[in-house]
Amino acid sequence: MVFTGIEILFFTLGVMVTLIIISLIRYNKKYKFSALSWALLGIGSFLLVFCLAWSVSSVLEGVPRAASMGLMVFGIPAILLVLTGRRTVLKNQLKND
Amino acid sequence: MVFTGIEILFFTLGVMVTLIIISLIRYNKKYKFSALSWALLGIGSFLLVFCLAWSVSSVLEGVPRAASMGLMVFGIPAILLVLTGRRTVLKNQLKND
Amino acid sequence: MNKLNSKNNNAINRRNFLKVGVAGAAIGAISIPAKGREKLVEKVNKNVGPNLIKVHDEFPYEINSTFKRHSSMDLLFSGALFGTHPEDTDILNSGHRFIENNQKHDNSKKGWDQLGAAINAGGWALHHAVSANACFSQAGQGILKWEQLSEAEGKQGSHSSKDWVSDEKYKFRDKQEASNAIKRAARLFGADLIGITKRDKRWDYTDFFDGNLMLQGKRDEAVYGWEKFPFEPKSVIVLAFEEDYECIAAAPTHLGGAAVGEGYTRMTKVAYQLSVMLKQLGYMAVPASNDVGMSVPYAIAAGLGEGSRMGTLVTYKYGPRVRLAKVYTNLDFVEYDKPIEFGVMDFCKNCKRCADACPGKAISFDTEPTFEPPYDNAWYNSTGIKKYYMDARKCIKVWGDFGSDCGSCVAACPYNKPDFWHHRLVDKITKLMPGPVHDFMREMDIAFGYGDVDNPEKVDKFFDASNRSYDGQ
Amino acid sequence: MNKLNSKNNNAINRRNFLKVGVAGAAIGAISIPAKGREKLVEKVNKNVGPNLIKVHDEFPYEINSTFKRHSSMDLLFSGALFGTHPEDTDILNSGHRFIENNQKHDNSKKGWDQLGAAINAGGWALHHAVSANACFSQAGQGILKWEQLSEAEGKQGSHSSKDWVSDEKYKFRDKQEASNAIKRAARLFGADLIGITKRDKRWDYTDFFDGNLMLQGKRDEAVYGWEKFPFEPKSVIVLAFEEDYECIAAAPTHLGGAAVGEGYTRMTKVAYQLSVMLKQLGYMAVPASNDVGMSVPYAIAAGLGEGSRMGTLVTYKYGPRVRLAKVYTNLDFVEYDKPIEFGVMDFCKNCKRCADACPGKAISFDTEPTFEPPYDNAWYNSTGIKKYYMDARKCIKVWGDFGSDCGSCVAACPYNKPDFWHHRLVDKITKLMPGPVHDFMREMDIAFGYGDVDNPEKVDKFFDASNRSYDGQ
Repeated sequence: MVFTGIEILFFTLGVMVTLIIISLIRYNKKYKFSALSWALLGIGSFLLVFCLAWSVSSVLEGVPRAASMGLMVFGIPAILLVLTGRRTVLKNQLKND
Repeated sequence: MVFTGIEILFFTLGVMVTLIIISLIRYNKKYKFSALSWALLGIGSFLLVFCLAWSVSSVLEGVPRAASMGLMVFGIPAILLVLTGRRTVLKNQLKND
Repeated sequence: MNKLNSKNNNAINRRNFLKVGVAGAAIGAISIPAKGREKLVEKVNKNVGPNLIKVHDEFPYEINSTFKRHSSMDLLFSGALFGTHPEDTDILNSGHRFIENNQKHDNSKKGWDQLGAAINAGGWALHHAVSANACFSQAGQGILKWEQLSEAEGKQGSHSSKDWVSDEKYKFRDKQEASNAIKRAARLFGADLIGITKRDKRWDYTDFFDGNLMLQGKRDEAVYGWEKFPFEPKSVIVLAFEEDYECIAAAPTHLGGAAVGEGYTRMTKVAYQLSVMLKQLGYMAVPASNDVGMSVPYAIAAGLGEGSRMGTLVTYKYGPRVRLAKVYTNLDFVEYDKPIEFGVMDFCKNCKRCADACPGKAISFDTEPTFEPPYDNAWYNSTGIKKYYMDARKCIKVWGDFGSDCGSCVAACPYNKPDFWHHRLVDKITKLMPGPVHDFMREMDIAFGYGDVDNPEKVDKFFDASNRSYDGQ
Repeated sequence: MNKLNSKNNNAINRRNFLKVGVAGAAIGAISIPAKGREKLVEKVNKNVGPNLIKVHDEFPYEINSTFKRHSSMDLLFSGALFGTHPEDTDILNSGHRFIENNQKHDNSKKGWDQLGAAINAGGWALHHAVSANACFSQAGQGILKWEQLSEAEGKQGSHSSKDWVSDEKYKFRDKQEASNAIKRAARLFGADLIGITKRDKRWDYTDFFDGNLMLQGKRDEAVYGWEKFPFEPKSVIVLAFEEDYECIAAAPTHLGGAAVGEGYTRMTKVAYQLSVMLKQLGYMAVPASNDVGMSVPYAIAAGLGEGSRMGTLVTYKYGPRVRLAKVYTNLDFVEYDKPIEFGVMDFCKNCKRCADACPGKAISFDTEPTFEPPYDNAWYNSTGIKKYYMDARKCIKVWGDFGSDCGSCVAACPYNKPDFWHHRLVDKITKLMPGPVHDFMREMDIAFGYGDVDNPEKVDKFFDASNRSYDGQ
């Protein structure tokens, strides 16, 4: 193999972080996030990326339990935060309409 | 240090690649690249990223000469390709106007 | 013997901490490989990174008036294997059972079978061949000999290993160069961590004994003091050797023992090689394994790590998964290292995973460290240092049952992790958090599946070839 | 002795090659850590990755009818140090000058000063202490002894190192398990690469000699044959040990010699440990360094790498920067490895950097390998194998001048790189490209600053502590 697992992981993380930041900026233009939305979506996205990073690293070090726990502990709150964030955005949107 | 040099490098590469691809897509929408422009800009961008990756890696392994040679050997053609690509795009644009 | 007196250059500052990553990334993003950039990264790391690490000028643990230097006669192994405390039949029995059971294996139990025992024997083989009882703290064993031949004597014999003291003394340009050269050589020979500290009589044994004479009952002839030591030591080079993660994870089994044995083999190997290097530079040197002095306080003094509940050294990079060796020398023109603190003893207060994991319940559950062992007849403990006292009597009993080194405490310790970014991150966060959070982190560590002991799956994992390359592809 | 007969499962296919990266990334991007995913990555790698690597069923180099097995008497060191070819005063002189100059240093020359010499001595110290002349291909030295004690004999003595053959033979479930266990143990003991191959008499020396008797002129008494070997070997476990990159980069100096010495020390250490493990499993085992048989063909047969212009093994991961040891055993219930080819011998045709770098001009500049050495009186070469023949006479002359191992060829080789992704990538690309491109790549390697020898800056780089951590932080 030319690239190690860790190298591929960090490259992927770079791609993800960039895409997430660009999406957030773009949707903010369209929907004008409130401070709450920013907080929820920002923390949620960060957790999502962290969850991926943690779980893949745990697989690479060969501790599958740490990987699945990582998915639960970081992934579930991440998804909840992002979904709640999304709802605050849409609610705000409805109000504005 | 929490993150090693290689980890930071590959994360940065991920960010760069994403930004470059998004920019290319966006400018293509605006300027409608010819096949030649695509080739020049695509190869140029790839070389640019490769140049960064190579040179930082050479610094990390402690061979500064390989780093500066990398800048010359990959960086100069990369910049030339991108600039030429840019010119073909603008020329094309002029013609279309 | 004074209270700790440490230069507190420890500004716990989360913003600073985050800066490391950001600065590193920003610098990484600049592609020009000028030397200035390297220096910059280095500078940022020096100024920001170690803020999480407290540097002490003096030995960092309190020592009170009850402190007494320890004798070789009062070491656990001395009692268990050489009968220096013949009244303590408890410990003698454990020692005998250890020797007996060490010859056995049980093919019905993973990791305790003939294969595990064979790997265990392989791990120890070189140590036993060249320094036999050094592991039991016997001084001057095999190639760990005290002899300091002169150049003339050395060249007369067929000492192709150049184990003599050169007439010409090499002059280092400055102390830093001397330390760098010694450390780089030790790294080449296979030491994973290296620190250098002043010789400190507090950590040296008051006297030594000849195990064979002791076993023959010639107690008076057996004991000897520092007058036999060939020179006045000025510095002690402390070496730490990483033990195999997967072996230790399989503790307690013969595989855990194999990692320990391999550690002892390396200790002997590298300490000997480094002593030859120093002798060839014209300085006297005595390589030491568990003998001559206590390795843990020396390692703490040399900046290799902190003490811990289980009594072992906990290093920054490998946690407690290390073994220690020393080289005593009369070279004193070296830059000494300083003790460091990065949160271990603090974390130990709440964690207690080693104490939970110990099959012999030998490790204290007390929250705070003490100056005295909290149990009786503990002649094998050096007292008067504020630390957690482990009951070696219970520990050796388990070794007797197993016929192998146990290592469960090391396997259970949350500081024992492979070298991955997420563990490095958690270690940093640990240091930043107050006590109650440590409780939570301990529970998370368990929930995430780290540090469970006596788990036969870990034996399979050790042998599993699927994520390993033996031909380098 | 037949022509190479290789299963060509080598479809050089760039698209496939790129797939590895893409598949890896795609799989990496899926975060669920199910076991199936690991297996998938493994499968993708197995099916796609090694397409750049040709696997042979037989020994991959042509052997013609002039091939003859080699005798220990006809090894360069035997002539240079023990006078097995007393008529060859050239080589005897070089040997004597080597021994003489090995005691010297020159404080005016970086890397050749007392510090370098001391580190060199440290590197070799353990090898010399426990296996003295094994580096000069003397068999049965010190702990590399041929003795196979029975369990009863072993337990009678004070053989705490368990260096006896167990009465109980451990039964492995299958051959793959046996190979995995042996390789994992060897890795634990410190071998970097491990391959297992059938014992092949072609690579074993026809006879051996006792160096001391030879030096006393008792030629007839000194020589002995395989009748003294304690068992009929069935398998040979080949071990490769990485040498320190920065030491070798500083070649030729005492630091280069130190890396070699450290390599020999590890060879002895690990081969001995592995032999004890095999004995404890109930099998006979003899650990060997340069002795008993030729290491390079055995390593090629065991799939550890290819031959090269300079005559050393070139491995996939470390290039030529390795040393080799062997363990002979009568265990044959193991999965054997197969020879691999990844483009080295092909690249060697054009590269010739080792030949350029050699201070003694001992390395051939011929484009194609030959069956015979292209120079006279080369009793030290085994002939009849299609390879590049190095003129050991010129090589040892340089060693005599230096009083140390040279290593310039290894330092100059483009396959000698630290383990970074861009070198791994270049290696892959090298294999994909035809000859003329290799010329260009060689020039680029020079232009990029790799592999220059006799450069005092590399000595500073070795000692430079600024990018190194000795305390694990």
